[in-house]
Amino acid sequence: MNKGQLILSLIVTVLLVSCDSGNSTSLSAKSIIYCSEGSPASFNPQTITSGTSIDATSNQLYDRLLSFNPGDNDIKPALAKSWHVTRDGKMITFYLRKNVEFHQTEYFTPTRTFNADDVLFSFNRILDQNHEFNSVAGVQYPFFQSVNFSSLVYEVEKINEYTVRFKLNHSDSSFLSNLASDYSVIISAEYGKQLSQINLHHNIDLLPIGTGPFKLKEYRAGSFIRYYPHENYWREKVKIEQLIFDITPSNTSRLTKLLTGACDVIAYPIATEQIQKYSNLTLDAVTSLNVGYLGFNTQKPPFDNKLVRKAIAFAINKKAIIETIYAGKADMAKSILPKSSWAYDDSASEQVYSVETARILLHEAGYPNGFTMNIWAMPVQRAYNPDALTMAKLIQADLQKIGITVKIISGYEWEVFLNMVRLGEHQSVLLGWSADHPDPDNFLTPILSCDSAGKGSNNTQWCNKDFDQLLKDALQTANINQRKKYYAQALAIVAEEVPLLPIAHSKRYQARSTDVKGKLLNAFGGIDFRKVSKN
Amino acid sequence: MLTFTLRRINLLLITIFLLTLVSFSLNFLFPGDPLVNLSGRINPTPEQLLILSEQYQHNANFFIQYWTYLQHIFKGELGVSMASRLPINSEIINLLPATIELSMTALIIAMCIGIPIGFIAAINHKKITDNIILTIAMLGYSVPVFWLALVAILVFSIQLNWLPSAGQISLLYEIKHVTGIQFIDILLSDSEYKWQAFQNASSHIILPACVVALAPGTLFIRLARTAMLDVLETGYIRAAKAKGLSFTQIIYRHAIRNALINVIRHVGLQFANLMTLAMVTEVIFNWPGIGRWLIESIYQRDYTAIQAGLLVLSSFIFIVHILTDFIYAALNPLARDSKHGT
Amino acid sequence: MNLLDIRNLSIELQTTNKSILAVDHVSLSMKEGEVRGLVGESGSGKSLLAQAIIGVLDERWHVHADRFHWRGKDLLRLSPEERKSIISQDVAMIFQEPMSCLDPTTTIGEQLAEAVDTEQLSGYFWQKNQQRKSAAIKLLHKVGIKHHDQCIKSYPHQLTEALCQRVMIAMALAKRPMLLIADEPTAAMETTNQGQIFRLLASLNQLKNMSILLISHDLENVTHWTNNITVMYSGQFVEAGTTKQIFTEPYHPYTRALLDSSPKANIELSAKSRLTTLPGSIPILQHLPIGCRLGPRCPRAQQACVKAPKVINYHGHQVSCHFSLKDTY
Amino acid sequence: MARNRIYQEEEFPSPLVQSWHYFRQNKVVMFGFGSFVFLFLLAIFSPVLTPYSSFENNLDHLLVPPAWDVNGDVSFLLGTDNLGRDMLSRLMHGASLTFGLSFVVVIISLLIGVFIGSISALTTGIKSIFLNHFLDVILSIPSLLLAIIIVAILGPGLGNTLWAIVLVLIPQFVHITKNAVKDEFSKDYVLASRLDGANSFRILSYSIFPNIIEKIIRQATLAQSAAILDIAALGFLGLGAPIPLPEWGAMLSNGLDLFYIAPWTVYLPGLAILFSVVATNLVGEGMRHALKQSKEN
Repeated sequence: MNKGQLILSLIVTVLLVSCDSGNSTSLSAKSIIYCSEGSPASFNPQTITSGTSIDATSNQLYDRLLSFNPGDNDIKPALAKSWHVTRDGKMITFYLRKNVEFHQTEYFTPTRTFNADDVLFSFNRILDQNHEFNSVAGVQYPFFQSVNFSSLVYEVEKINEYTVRFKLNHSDSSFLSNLASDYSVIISAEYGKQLSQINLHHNIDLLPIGTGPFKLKEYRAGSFIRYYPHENYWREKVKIEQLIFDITPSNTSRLTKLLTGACDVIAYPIATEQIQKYSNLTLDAVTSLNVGYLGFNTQKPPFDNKLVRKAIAFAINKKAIIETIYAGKADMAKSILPKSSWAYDDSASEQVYSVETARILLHEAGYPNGFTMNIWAMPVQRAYNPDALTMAKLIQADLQKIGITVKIISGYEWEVFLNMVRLGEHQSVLLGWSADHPDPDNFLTPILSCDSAGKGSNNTQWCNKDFDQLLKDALQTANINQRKKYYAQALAIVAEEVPLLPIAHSKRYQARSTDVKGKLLNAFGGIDFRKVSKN
Repeated sequence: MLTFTLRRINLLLITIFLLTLVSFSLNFLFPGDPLVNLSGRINPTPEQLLILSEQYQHNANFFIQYWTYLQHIFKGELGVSMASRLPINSEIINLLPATIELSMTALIIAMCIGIPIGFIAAINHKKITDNIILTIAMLGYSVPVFWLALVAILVFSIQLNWLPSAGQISLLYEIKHVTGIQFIDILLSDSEYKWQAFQNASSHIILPACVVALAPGTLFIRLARTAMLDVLETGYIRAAKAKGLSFTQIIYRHAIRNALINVIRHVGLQFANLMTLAMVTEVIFNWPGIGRWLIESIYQRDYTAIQAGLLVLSSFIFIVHILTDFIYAALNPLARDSKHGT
Repeated sequence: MNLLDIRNLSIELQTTNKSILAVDHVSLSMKEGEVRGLVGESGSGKSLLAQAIIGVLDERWHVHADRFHWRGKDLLRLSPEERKSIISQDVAMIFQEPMSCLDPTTTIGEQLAEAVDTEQLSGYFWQKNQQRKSAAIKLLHKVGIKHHDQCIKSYPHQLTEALCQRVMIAMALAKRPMLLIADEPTAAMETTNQGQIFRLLASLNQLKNMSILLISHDLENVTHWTNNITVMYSGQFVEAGTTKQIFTEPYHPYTRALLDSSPKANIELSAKSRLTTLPGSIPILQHLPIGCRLGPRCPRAQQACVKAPKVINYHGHQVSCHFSLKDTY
Repeated sequence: MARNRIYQEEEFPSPLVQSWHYFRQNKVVMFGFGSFVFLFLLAIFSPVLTPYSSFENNLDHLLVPPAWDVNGDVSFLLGTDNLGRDMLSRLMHGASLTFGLSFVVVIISLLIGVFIGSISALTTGIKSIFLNHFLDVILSIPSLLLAIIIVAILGPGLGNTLWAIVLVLIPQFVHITKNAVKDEFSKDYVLASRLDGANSFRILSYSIFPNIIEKIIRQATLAQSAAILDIAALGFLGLGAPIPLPEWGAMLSNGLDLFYIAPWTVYLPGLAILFSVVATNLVGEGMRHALKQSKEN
């Protein structure tokens, strides 16, 4: 009877499950599963800004010419052995490392090692509008656009096989930091040539080839990424045999997976106090330069009116938000810049919470009876905003007091969300910014400059010429005190115009099983699995 | 049997026709421009729209549009997903097998456990066993499935640490995607960890499948109980008793078969219910199936995906429906010959 | 010796709040080779009585009897299992609607083969299937079905009602029973088929000396085929005697009324006159009158009828009535 | 001749009263019925009864566990959620959203469904074939999926969810009414009144509806338990009630992130849903049983 067979096979299955042999532990001992919070939009950090994509790609697949020293955030050599900056700051020469191998994968086999051609290819793709890879599949370079890279760099010149020179139009004090940031990765010119021959240009961002410690084995959209170690990596060899990104957008699922051992490391854990109670788990925290803010779409009414924005700024109880959302562990943001930035200005006046002032301002703005607005709450956890939805609910309750009805919009997938916000679908949005390098310019330029409005990371669509000019001036001087002054002025404009309301600066958290050894989090940019190991 | 088959195939065709009609009309019902929805892009270029308009005969009359839509469907072109920018048919081919795997396992669990329990309840009619079984059944189909899933995870994954809480298989195992049905793929693969992978996949399916199976299982208990009670009251059971067959003989030879046939008639209807549960369960258990994908598509307002998902899922349910009809007919001589299908 | 001897058998229906005496102290006896008719209106408890004899009532029904002897053995002293095995060995029953008494999902052949007694077969187990099959075919021949091949492969719904009844009889014959209980075997049949079935039963009685208890609501029809008749009304025993006694000299007013209501039996009936009938109808189980249940309808009822009458035996002609018609003849 | 009444006087109560008589006998069913009435009253009067506002954030009392916990606070009997809102008040308010609205939904779909169903039972030919197939198709689509599609068309939100569920439930009522009416129509008493010259409408309203009303009520209880589960499921998936509303499913999904710190935010709404569905099912079950019994006798 076939029912009997069914029952029998079920029993066999159950038996098989129960007598789990020890062999699988050896497999898990050689692998790291990282539960990430979202899918990468692209495998090339040049083309993205989202931290999720950076986490998944930048440090794993690629190297940059320069890197940051983990201790003091100084710039140190990476693919460039050394470099030289002319006195006027307009010419920078990089001397490249030899015998650096690119990934060998199912889709590409390199015939030569890394050289100046790769550097030229990587940067000309961004700089040269007519480069064949410039607008493959409609990509943009939001980070580079936001720092105005193409108007800064006049030319990238190949001196010899292992020497390149960047010629700048004007000096820029954040230039080296930008090259050390997660976005300025080096991709393979040879791979580009191969793709252009078979006319599959768009694969350059989907099937990545880099020099980094891992290479892509398999990616299933929305599900997982599997990396294998790069056998011929130029630095210290990787100690694990597999690195898997398990894409788990749900906060609870990530924690559950950590607790059940399905993940070794998870991004942005919830219930952090709870995690500390488990002896086999550790909670890592790293001070990260970031800001979480409520951005207004200054192109859409009623937020084209400065007074409305100000009214809302007064109406929001930031202290309650810090207590509720960050469990009191974050700094309340006075301005965009966090305390740890050298340009931080303590003397700036603090935004006070005053429902009365808010009402008056709203009255002045011509909305005595309030209005209806939407808040787009980011769907993922980030250090600067661990729970945007709840934050939106708090703001909803706050604004109710001054007669504003808030609709909360959430549920979009992260990349779609960013895309929609970039297109200006929102009226206001809860977002934030994590610095890619310690230079204060990396805060102000990407999120508020005219150049990044609408295409980069400036989601307020705000464009203020005076503000932009101050930022430009600050970049062209190397004098720290002078720069501080410029930034203070710029921040004063922001405080007056309120294109966004900074809310908090917080640490970045991560939880992992105690089996996992090695440093994973950097102060800047994404997670790094290069040195990780497991017992 | 031939007429029966023809009738069923006829029914299937009509239903699929109606389904495509419903799905096609969604084009006009969904918010936004149908062409933009089809393009799979949030802001498609005018050239792309022009090409699409050409492809789907967008300026022609309703019938021609529908005809082109049908042609596209039969070519397997279901459009491009707005969220992932991948062609939807390839996504569905990737995801549907996982859903089939989960729902079929759940169906088997529900039937293998629910039906015998229902029979036991019927045999012990109006005794304590019957009452206990009925109470459990009542609770079983009242539990909201998402809550049950959460509690199951908390108990079996977190506290007891018996079973994994998410996914189809531990990602440690690298199994090549061939059929999409994990167990078959594992058997086809040549990984050295094949058997560990098999065990791992089995342990992963138990919890979600049981969660999905609970409500249909309890319904099967009730169906089987009623069917068995009805059968036990029939003349042929009395005749069999008069023949001198023992109680167990009667149950095994006559009662079970007849009661089972009546239960199987309802399996098709239950399957739609089961799929609903599977959709929600997939979300909670991170099961890489079509239900989770469909719900995420709604978050993304990915209308093309919703449309295609609806079409594929309902056709699948209907095909299962028809298949159970065939099984019913194969088991029941009465249904085979009747001129008018049930 | 009596084949079957039952004294004062009662059947009670247990419902949630009360119990209903559906069959009230009925006695019945059968001799070997006898064909006895059990007659009464629908709902008079004939089928219940038959099912109680064969032991197929479910647990809602409670059966008591003062005496229940089968071929001299007191069945009441045996355990239910032993009783069941004896009864099922020697007694067979065919039911009212043959179609519904055959498993619709099993072929006739299988059901017949199942009824064949294992003890009648010799040989090894692999031969048994074949033997069962040939036994089944023989049984079909016995009941006059010649095209056994087709019949064996058929499902019940593919056969006619009369054929099904033959199959039922064949099945009943499989055990070679001493007693065959036929519960309205021709209930829903054409007259021609009815005749066939009755003739088949009669020939079985003559050739195999098989006793038959023929249950029917049609007194007049039964008289052609039976030696003796027992009449029941509303779960109570009314009258028993030879067919001739019952037909010509009924002692009980009810039997009289039954005969009077039949035009054939009532030979003196003048043309175009009314048939005599009893007023009212058979009471429903929930509201049974006390004492003689015919009381409210009986033309001869008197005060004494509120007590149940005793059975009086006049040379084998038993009647249960306070005011029997014996003296009127 | 004056006849004595020999049988006890038979009192034949109307079918509904008779069913109620049988219904009342089962204690478990009566418990379910009591709970049902309780929920119904709660749904109506919850705005008056709630001890706190179910929207107001109380940031001084975040995640207070239920009163029986060591850290619990008696003034928040069932604890508070991550915004300091009283769980008890929210659950009570949720009763009028999840349970109360499901009731409204069922009533609306019942009226529409019975209307269409009785009309379609009277039609024959190609129209009825088309309708049959169309119903089959709709019934073969899982109700939640269908509701999801309709929500996708109308856009998320509580009102749209309700319309979606109404639309999903209608075919079930149409189906059951149509079959019941057709069954009744083939019975002899209908033929008799037809021979008396009654028209179809009259037969429907005077002869058929009183006889099928119980079937429809039973279907309504089934539909209501399905509606509760669907409203909650859509709320859980974030497609139903908008954010501050304490719909039970939405509350549950809100509690999801607090699963490990504040499990009561997940348990309590789940139990509330379970309780209301069990109560509804018990009522339906009792009704089915009562119907069966009154038919048997």
